[in-house]
Amino acid sequence: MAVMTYREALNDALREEMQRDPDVFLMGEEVAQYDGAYKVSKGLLAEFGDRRVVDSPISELGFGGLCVGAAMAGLRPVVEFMTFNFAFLAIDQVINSAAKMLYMSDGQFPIPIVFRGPTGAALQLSAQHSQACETYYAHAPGVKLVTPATPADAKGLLKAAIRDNDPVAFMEGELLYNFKGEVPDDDDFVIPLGVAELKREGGDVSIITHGKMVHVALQAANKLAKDGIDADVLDLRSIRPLDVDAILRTVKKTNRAVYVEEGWAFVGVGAQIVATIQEEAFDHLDAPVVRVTQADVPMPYAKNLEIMAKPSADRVVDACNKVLYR
Amino acid sequence: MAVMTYREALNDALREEMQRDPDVFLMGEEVAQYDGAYKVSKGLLAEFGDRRVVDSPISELGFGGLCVGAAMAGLRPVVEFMTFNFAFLAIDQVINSAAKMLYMSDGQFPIPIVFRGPTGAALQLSAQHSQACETYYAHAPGVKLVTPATPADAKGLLKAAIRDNDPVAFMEGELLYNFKGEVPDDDDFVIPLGVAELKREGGDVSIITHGKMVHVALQAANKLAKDGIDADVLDLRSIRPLDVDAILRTVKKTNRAVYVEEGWAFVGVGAQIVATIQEEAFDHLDAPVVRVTQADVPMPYAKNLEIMAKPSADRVVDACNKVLYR
Amino acid sequence: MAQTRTRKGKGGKAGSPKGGPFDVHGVSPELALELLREMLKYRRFEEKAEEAYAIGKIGGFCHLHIGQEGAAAGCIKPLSDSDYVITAYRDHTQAMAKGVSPNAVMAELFGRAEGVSGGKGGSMHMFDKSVRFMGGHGIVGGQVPLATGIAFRIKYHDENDVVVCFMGDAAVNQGGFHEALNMAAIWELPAIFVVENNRYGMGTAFRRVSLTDMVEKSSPYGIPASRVNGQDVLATYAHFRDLVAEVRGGGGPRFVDVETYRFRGHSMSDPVSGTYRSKEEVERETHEEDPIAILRDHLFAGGHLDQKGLEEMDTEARETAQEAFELADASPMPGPEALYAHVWAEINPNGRLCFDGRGESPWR
Amino acid sequence: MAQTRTRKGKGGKAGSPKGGPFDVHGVSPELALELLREMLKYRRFEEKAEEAYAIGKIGGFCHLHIGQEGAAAGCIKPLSDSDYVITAYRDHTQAMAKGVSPNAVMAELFGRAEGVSGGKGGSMHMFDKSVRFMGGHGIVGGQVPLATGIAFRIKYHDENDVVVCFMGDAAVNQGGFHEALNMAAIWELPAIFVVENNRYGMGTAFRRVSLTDMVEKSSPYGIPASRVNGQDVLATYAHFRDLVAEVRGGGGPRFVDVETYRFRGHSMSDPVSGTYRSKEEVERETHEEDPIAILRDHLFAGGHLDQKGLEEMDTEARETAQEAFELADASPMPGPEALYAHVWAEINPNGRLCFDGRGESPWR
Ligand SMILES: Cc1ncc(C[n+]2csc(CCOP(=O)(O)OP(=O)(O)O)c2C)c(N)n1
Ligand SMILES: Cc1ncc(C[n+]2csc(CCOP(=O)(O)OP(=O)(O)O)c2C)c(N)n1
Ligand SMILES: [Mg+2]
Ligand SMILES: [Mg+2]
Repeated sequence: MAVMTYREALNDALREEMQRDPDVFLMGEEVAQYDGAYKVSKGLLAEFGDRRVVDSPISELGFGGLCVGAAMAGLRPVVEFMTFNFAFLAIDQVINSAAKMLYMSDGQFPIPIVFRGPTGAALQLSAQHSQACETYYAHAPGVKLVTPATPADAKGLLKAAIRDNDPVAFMEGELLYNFKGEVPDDDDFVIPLGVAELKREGGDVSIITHGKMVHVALQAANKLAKDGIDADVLDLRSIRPLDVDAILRTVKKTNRAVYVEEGWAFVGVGAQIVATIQEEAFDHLDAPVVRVTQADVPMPYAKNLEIMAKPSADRVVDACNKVLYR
Repeated sequence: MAVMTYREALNDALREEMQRDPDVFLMGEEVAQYDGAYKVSKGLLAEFGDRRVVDSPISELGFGGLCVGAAMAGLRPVVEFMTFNFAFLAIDQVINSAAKMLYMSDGQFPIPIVFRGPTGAALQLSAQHSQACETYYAHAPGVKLVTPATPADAKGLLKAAIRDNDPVAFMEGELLYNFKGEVPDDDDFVIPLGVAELKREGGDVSIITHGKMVHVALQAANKLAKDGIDADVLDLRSIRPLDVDAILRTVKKTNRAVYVEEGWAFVGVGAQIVATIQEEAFDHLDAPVVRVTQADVPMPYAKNLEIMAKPSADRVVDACNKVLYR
Repeated sequence: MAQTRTRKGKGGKAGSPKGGPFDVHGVSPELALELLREMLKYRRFEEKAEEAYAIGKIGGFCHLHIGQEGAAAGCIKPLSDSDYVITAYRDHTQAMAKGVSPNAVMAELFGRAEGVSGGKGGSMHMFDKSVRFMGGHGIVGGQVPLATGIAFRIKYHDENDVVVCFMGDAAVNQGGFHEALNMAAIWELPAIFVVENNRYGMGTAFRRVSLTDMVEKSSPYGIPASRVNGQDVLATYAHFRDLVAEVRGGGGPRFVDVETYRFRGHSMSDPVSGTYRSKEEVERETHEEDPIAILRDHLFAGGHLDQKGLEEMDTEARETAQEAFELADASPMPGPEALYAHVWAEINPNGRLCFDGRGESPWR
Repeated sequence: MAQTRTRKGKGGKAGSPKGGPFDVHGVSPELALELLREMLKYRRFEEKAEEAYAIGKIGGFCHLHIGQEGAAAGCIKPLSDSDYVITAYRDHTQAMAKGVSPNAVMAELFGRAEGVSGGKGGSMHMFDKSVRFMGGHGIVGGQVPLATGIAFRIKYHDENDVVVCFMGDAAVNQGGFHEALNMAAIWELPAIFVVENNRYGMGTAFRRVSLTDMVEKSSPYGIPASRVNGQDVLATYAHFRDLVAEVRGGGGPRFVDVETYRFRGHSMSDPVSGTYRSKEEVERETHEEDPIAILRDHLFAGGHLDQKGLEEMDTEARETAQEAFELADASPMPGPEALYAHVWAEINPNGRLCFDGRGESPWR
């Protein structure tokens, strides 16, 4: 096991997959000469050259669509969106081309592409740069959605996403890039999509979450532990495919669940998880599932307001107490 | 009361609001000289001239954004998207500009704009022309979402949407345009946003829905009636604002609910309604809420497959039986 | 078909200067006959589709190519099998020109299992990987970035192919067109961007949504532009033969304004003439600018074809269309298992992919 | 500031031909002094913001305008109060040039209640309706359709105003730019589209993402383009004075390439030089092409200013910046009620608008 940052883990995954398969290439703004806006692609231009590490103009719709076309023709593109906030410009090509192509063509054109980049808020980037975008990529069949929370997951899941033959939206976190953790040394360390991970084992309440919020959930669990409450913390790791079994397992054990989500509640990923739980574990619930999310407002700039807007460990603790009727 | 089509009702609403307020204008593809791709704007060019009824190039991002800018500067644009399927190209301006402008500017720039057009499937238009787009417009705070099912609602809600000072996504149905119904003659017939309508009163089960599916729900209710089951049919009419009270009223009465939605289930509007119900009426539910939705596939072209893919009255009946444990 | 006159004042290589059109364009009479045969095949096919639509065998939107056959035949003929073609929703004849059988196209229109897209795409979404026909795309302009990506692949693997990307005149007002052309230019990709300029995007005349000529549209990208009379299939063929050679040789992308005219309404629900173009205009164009009649007259004049030969050819075209109709009609509907097939390219053994609660999907 | 040399070979009206810059550009020495005063104000303000950022008073992304002051001063000075300005995220000095007080801009940077956007917008989202400063937009190119809509409103009401829309050189590769310019052209809207061409979009040199010159970018729309040396504020001012008069007179839109250079990194986290531009290049430009130094030298040479006058002016500018810093620092944080304020323009008495389950919103 090596200890490395989430950024390094992503970089490793990209490098290894590019070494492994000459059809894998990386395109995006500033990925090559600048080594990546967030340095995720550091050193890749030097290693693979500008044929395979390609700086694009600021044309999200264009290069998003270009890479879908390249995938139709057999390449395996990795598209870096500087953040998913800018990918609203490209979403037509993600939904109308990438997600639907295989089906419309009766199986002739798989689209093995990864769209990756940070989602959600960093620090004080304000409304247009801080949106969590999961909902927009989870809804349509044909696109997978992966949200790694740790360096090991970043590496193992990115490798799986690149090898996958379907379009994958791969959502990282700007605030996670410097996060350190252990990563297996294995060059072939792949984490299959659709396997949730129980990050913490407890029996009193299930905190279910994905992405950056895993860390908030773990903080909350630690606080709860001091108070004698032992929480399961389940990291979904991918939203499609969704590890429904793992969700049901923890809920059936604790009979109480809280969903923690970085973005907005209304038609958020959490709404779907709540729906799934009540559809499939209705009789096991001792309390309604409570969601902890961003305040239902565009992200404000001011430091104090931003802190108020974001989900916090304290809010998760409160939610757990609520479902425990404490 | 006059009997008119949904199309005529929309046309009336546009005409009356344009007569009432000289700052209201209509822009979109084919809205003027062609009288509208679906003839919703018939006669408006003749009456108001090309200053106020404006044919745009096929530039959804551009004219969507142009109209947001016009709203910043005090006009009240009505944008026609030929269908919301094409509005993926414009969604950046809807989410990043329209929805966030008021907040980012600390209240200085309200965006009184209506984005309207059909959502969902018509007949055999295949994957890229048949998507129900509600999820994409419901998630972000700052945008209202309205889905009229009848001519009266089409008129009263469109008038309300145009008078509203927030951005409103107003989703119609191609298959509804010829649908006839009674519409009050009142020139000032406005239906406030956020008021659901109980379209049918019954006590055994609640069928909750919006848009085109209201008619499927009513069909299902008729079938159930023959079988001795008396269903409430609640048409939400708007998704944001959401008439939570009306939802809770019917659920607390029947203790069983089915949500019917034209689009996909995963992170669909129904997921949010389920979440809301279980959060606020947990103890009143005698069965999990069941959702009836499109098959989780892009819409196929073939007639038989399309029929299979769409939600149907029979599926709604089955769902009702399921929540009634019959 | 009506008598023809050569389109005037349109630049390009149109017209019949001395030496005759075959010499001028370096097209052999045999090839010219072949082009005529193909255009007739497309015409009769589309007419048959029109008929089938009228009696409810075809549903949804259906955009005919009648009047524009010169573009399909002339632009695609110079390509080799391994070259790629991609287009918008008005795609039936381009598909056939690239090698898809009329039977498979008609079956697709009928929504049948033997359709080229298994009945799941329909009129707007013909796909055939085996002949490198890359669709069939319904979002105006959406195919332009895709084409650029296909060209990217060709260059990535240092292959010798080219991609021809068709679009309508209205597509140049889509931002994605501009973004894609710019990338094709800076990376010198082997793509030919072809506007089938029929002067109208649905009911909107091009001159109402553009102050400049079509050939100006690629200038900010430094992509050489040209114009050709698409109703003159010999000129069109020759123009593309030369362009394809340039692009295949590494000359970078090209942009071509192929001037043409749509003889039918935008789709089956749009009247042929009315609010946006006059009956007279349509009649004049149909009368004077029919690509089939123009070529026929050339061939008659050069003594390469006579009335009898034409009639034989036409009969053959009609038979092909009729056979396509009959086979399509006899083809089975897609089976119910097709509903959930090919939503995903792979089964992930872990986790659930399908969420409609129906329990019928293979992707549980 | 360093010694200056006039930028060469850049076309436009730059340079100091005989007659002196004031005569050539028809700019009075008084106005020139005023332009210098403003540019100095912007420079000292941005330096103060840099300082404040370094000590953590400002958060998020912060894009300084240092080096580009000529564009803010020269392009905006010719406007009247009722004209509109809109720009991207590099917006501090344009806001001040349009009339926003430095105090309100600095307070916004600090995220305070007295900020021009109440502390909710931050560096990238300055808005001031009262002076028709329309923001402050963070999506590259996003402001271009918005500007076109503002121009649409002006024409709709037959008003006499114009809108000036700033953007960076990278924004012209966004599809929305092209769509918007086309509409501005066909509808003859009173908009001036201004590229602050500092040669780089973040780390990407313009020449790497465009084969053609900036002035080619409006040609497919038939919008007249021009170029001016933005480091020569007198030339820039004169150029915009003339353009504004043309556009106000109903002349339709214009496109202008304002050549400039960014003396700092793209944002506070980007080094001034490094991977994409050399230290030498930055030093040369900073040394030779400082708009403040260039104008100072003109004024010195014409005898309209001496060292003492300059120092007084500079002291004033520094004091303004310092005052802005102090007031911002003393300004309160937004109150907790601000979190839910202005999400919606109206309370709908029926139905719920807010769904975070926190029970704190006025929009229940
Ligand atoms: C993005 C988008 N907007 C609108 C439409 C609806 N639509 C379909 S075809 C068409 C006109 C296109 O005209 P043109 O590009 O000239 O092609 P033609 O039909 O003449 O071949 C329109 C507006 C669409 N399919 N996609
Ligand atoms: C659509 C979009 N893509 C990417 C970004 C990230 N980004 C912010 S500024 C910038 C460079 C823009 O350069 P330019 O337009 O030249 O303006 P300058 O910063 O030089 O003033 C990029 C890529 C963004 N904000 N929006
Ligand atoms: Mg056309
Ligand atoms: Mg720049």
